[in-house]
Amino acid sequence: MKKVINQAEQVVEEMLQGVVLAHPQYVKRVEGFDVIVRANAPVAGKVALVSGGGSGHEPSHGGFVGRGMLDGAVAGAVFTSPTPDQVYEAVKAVDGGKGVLLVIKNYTGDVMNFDMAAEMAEADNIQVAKVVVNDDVAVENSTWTTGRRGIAGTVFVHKIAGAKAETGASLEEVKAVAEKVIANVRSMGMALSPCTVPAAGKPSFTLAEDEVEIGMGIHGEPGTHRESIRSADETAAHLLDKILADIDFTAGDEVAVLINGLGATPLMELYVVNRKVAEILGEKGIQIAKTYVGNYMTSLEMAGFSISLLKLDAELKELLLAPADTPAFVQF
Amino acid sequence: MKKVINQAEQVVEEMLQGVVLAHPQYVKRVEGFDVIVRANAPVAGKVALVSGGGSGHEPSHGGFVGRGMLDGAVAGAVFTSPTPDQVYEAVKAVDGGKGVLLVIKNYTGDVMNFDMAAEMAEADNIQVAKVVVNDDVAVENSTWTTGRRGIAGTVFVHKIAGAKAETGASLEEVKAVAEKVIANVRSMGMALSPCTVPAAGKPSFTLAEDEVEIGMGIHGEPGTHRESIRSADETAAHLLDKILADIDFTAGDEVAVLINGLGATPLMELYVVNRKVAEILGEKGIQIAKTYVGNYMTSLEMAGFSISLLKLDAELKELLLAPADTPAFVQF
Amino acid sequence: MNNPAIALIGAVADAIVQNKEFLTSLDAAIGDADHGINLSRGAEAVRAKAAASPNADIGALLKATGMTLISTVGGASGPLYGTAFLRAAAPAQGKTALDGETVKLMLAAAIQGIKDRGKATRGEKTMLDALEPAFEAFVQGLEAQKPLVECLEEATEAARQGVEFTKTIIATKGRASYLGERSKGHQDPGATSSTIMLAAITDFCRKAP
Amino acid sequence: MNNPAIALIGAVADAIVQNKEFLTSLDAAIGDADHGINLSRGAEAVRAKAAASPNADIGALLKATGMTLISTVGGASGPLYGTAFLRAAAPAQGKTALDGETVKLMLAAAIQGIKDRGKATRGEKTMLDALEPAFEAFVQGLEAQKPLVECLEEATEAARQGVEFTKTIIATKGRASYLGERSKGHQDPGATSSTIMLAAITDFCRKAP
Ligand SMILES: Nc1ncnc2c1ncn2[C@@H]1O[C@H](COP(=O)(O)OP(=O)(O)O)[C@@H](O)[C@H]1O
Ligand SMILES: Nc1ncnc2c1ncn2[C@@H]1O[C@H](COP(=O)(O)OP(=O)(O)O)[C@@H](O)[C@H]1O
Ligand SMILES: [Mg+2]
Ligand SMILES: [Mg+2]
Ligand SMILES: [Mg+2]
Ligand SMILES: [Mg+2]
Repeated sequence: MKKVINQAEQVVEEMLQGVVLAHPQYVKRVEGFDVIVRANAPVAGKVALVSGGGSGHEPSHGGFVGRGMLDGAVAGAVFTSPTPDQVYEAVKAVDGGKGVLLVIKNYTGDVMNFDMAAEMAEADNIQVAKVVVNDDVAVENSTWTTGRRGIAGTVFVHKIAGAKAETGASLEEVKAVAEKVIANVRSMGMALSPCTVPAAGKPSFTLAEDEVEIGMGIHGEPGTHRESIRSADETAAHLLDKILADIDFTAGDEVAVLINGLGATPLMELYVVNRKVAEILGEKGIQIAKTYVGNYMTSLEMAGFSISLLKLDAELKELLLAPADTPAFVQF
Repeated sequence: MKKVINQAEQVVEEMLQGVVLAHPQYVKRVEGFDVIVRANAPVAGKVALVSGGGSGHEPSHGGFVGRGMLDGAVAGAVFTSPTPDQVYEAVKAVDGGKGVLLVIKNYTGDVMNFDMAAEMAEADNIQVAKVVVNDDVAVENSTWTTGRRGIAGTVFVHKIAGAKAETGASLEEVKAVAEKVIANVRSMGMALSPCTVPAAGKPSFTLAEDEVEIGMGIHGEPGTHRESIRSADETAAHLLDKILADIDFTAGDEVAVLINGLGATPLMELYVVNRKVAEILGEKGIQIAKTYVGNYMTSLEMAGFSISLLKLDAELKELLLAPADTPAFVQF
Repeated sequence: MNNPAIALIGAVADAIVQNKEFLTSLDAAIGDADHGINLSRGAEAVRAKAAASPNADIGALLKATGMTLISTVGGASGPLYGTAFLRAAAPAQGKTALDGETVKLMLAAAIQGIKDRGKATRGEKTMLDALEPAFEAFVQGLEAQKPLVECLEEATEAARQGVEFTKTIIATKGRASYLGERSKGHQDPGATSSTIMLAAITDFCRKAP
Repeated sequence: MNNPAIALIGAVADAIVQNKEFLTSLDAAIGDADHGINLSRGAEAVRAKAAASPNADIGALLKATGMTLISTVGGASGPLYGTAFLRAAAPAQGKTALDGETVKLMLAAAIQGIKDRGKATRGEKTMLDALEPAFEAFVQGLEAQKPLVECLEEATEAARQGVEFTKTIIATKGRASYLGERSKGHQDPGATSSTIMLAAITDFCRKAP
């Protein structure tokens, strides 16, 4: 394992310190907890958004704490859902009296830990609502699974629900728009190389020099299958096909696109992917309202990427294009 | 070589297409050339900034084309300075009548190619000025070398000279502030792993599992020496020492910090580095006015990072904090 | 530190920490490579907590253990094992020694806690595939009036077989469920850690004076 | 395609393309691993350009070659070799065949062009360390009234020795200069490509009818 770290056990703590030192105008620490909240939290008269999950997905989620997105982010151990007490502290720190929306990615651990935190907060008479993001089409949504995973599409939930909260909307309204995003966002990823959890010290899997993992999750979990590496165009088309087959996108629809890097894939390659994605959408007459390309939901130093597509209506579009000002997502 | 590309020869072309498809509100292509300019170029009544260099450093430089930073960016082949005719086209496309500043990184090839382009543009009666960025303290600035390399500190030149140009300043004034940045910015980097130029198909060097390269450049060029990997804190302290020894930073000085990822290093690790950098600067009484952490000047999928420090005066600070709106650098 | 319950907690913690890499490697195959790391973090915290507040009341000790697991382990196993210990605490409330009948109630409560929290049933490739057979074997032993240690030994053996069984099935709960068919052939990390804990308890009781 | 000058350009281009990986690997050691890639891209472009506009005027052909190199190679070697060919074009202006004296003028002009553009002198571990000794050997041969092919052979041999010499010195110009002491022991990619081109020219002339 070759990493720029001190002790593996300290990496989350030291990262959080580094984040707060870098961005004091945006965020502050809830002392004693692995929780980062807006510098001016709690914001009175606004529904607050809290997200989080295991660490290792940076800039998710701490990088999205700021005006127009999250109010708080909870950092678990690397790839491990944070514990309920941590989430509970975040909720307490950001509640401005209008309630708190928890944005949860659909993993058994996250769902259980956030649920327990919600119970704790409700016992304090804090209004809490929850949404569970499950955008990954790689995983079949059949009755025998725990449902789809939540991956990079989560960033659209943060952005849009965050913008809605900024308008002064109620908790129910913010939750409703978050659910609308979840209903309309689909993602799928692939990996070229594994990543190494610092405390584990070695990669969680290996791939041959010509092999890639299709349907890769964001925690080093194996994907749906392995195959020989194909061209960027073929790979992009394959992932996009799966996404387009899952949800009804038709000519004239407007979408937002996110080409998300998993960590080690150069922006150059992400743009090569975007070229093909835009071409295919163009052929189908699907309008692209906005494209994001970059590392938004990573998996440590994994090489690979995911494509997310969000179908927009007038409300989603307006909220997506609204300003945001956070360490990792700034938009005029 | 495992990359998300089609043909190695097409990667720059396809990337540029992907960039323009992703960010039509920011940039457009100069047809027939590997040149990206602002969507509204040329901007009348404003000095224009053109930068560029070999590709593979994304988001440098195309990602910084937009309001408050560059007007045009020229993309050479991967790690290869662009040719004079390409730079010349960029200059012609962005000149709004107030002249064009070329921001060049100090490499023999870049300097020669941009010089030739300047000669071509001057023959067309376009006012051209040039600055050469040489922030890398790893390379001794003795008489027997071509001087220091230009690395991540270049981003500060784009930001600050770009902000100055936006004020309506003259070409001389914009050049002067760019030179002030260059006089006050110092950087140094290190690498944990090599990168692979697509057309070469294999890494340009190898490092043992416990070995790192100190003083690494951004083109896979070897650094000053190799050593056993040390802790993040020791490494950060070592690089920062070199920087602080080179330029006179004293207690009370204000600086901007850039912790720049070379491509494959997770944001988590960059923040761990920032923590130590902020700690050391704090001990020395050096004030941090602004910190940037992320991939600004990369080297394909190389793992590693660089630290840049810019000493600020009132003018530099104001211009640094001024708004910018580009694909990869947005600031309110 | 003469409290045997605390010594038992320590023995279980030791077993988890010793198997940290093994459990993590199992999780690497069909999960996210953190199960051993998560549980070891919890085990260290539980050991420290138990040592700091020696409590003769086994129920109180188990409650503290459950709370500590919930606040230090994270992931799926944190709330599950945490809930299990919290629930097991109730029948042990106020007790300083345990008999077979109480242990049976505790095991039943723990398993029900895991089911309530995780919404899984036996056969979904989770810790339940070790714990439910173990519970059944334990109850059979009790009914046959075997000594407690023997009941525990049979429970552990049943748990081991449960782990073997998890190799033959597809996961339909937890992170491994995303793998579908590919989860076959691998043993479940949580079933394995449950078995390791049971074995440690059994071992401790066997050696107990 | 009966124009021998075009055939010569083709032969030089072939030599470059054949050595693409070799030159790139030399550049990987002390530069940025693109020298062979850069020159091959230029060589292909030059070949296409020459084939498209067969021109009996050697000066015009060399000028087109220089322009093409400048606009396709990039890096340090693009402007340097491009300038060299542009400068070599002048003495060959209007000519359809070359004598030794003209070749001498062309070589001198090319070398001066590289010096003007790159501000390097001999001994700095650049292409000049091959080209200047080559030029001197060529002139000696000419003065000794040796046939052109023999002069070229001696020039190529001197260039080869120049390449060997580059292994013994520290680079003080170009990207390798950042390496300081570490550049020692490696041969300069540009000196090597210059030698490869000279060798190809020599070979071509030796085989020419
Ligand atoms: N719904 C569930 N019910 C019971 N056990 C579960 C459930 N989901 C997961 N598990 C258990 O948790 C184990 C994984 O724990 P761990 O790796 O610590 O959590 P995570 O999956 O969040 O990384 C699995 O091997 C399985 O035994
Ligand atoms: N100032 C200079 N004068 C003469 N030759 C030079 C100079 N700088 C570099 N070179 C030559 O250029 C070669 C490198 O070319 P190339 O790899 O194509 O360019 P780059 O260094 O820009 O990647 C070196 O090996 C050296 O021979
Ligand atoms: Mg986990
Ligand atoms: Mg180069
Ligand atoms: Mg796990
Ligand atoms: Mg080179």
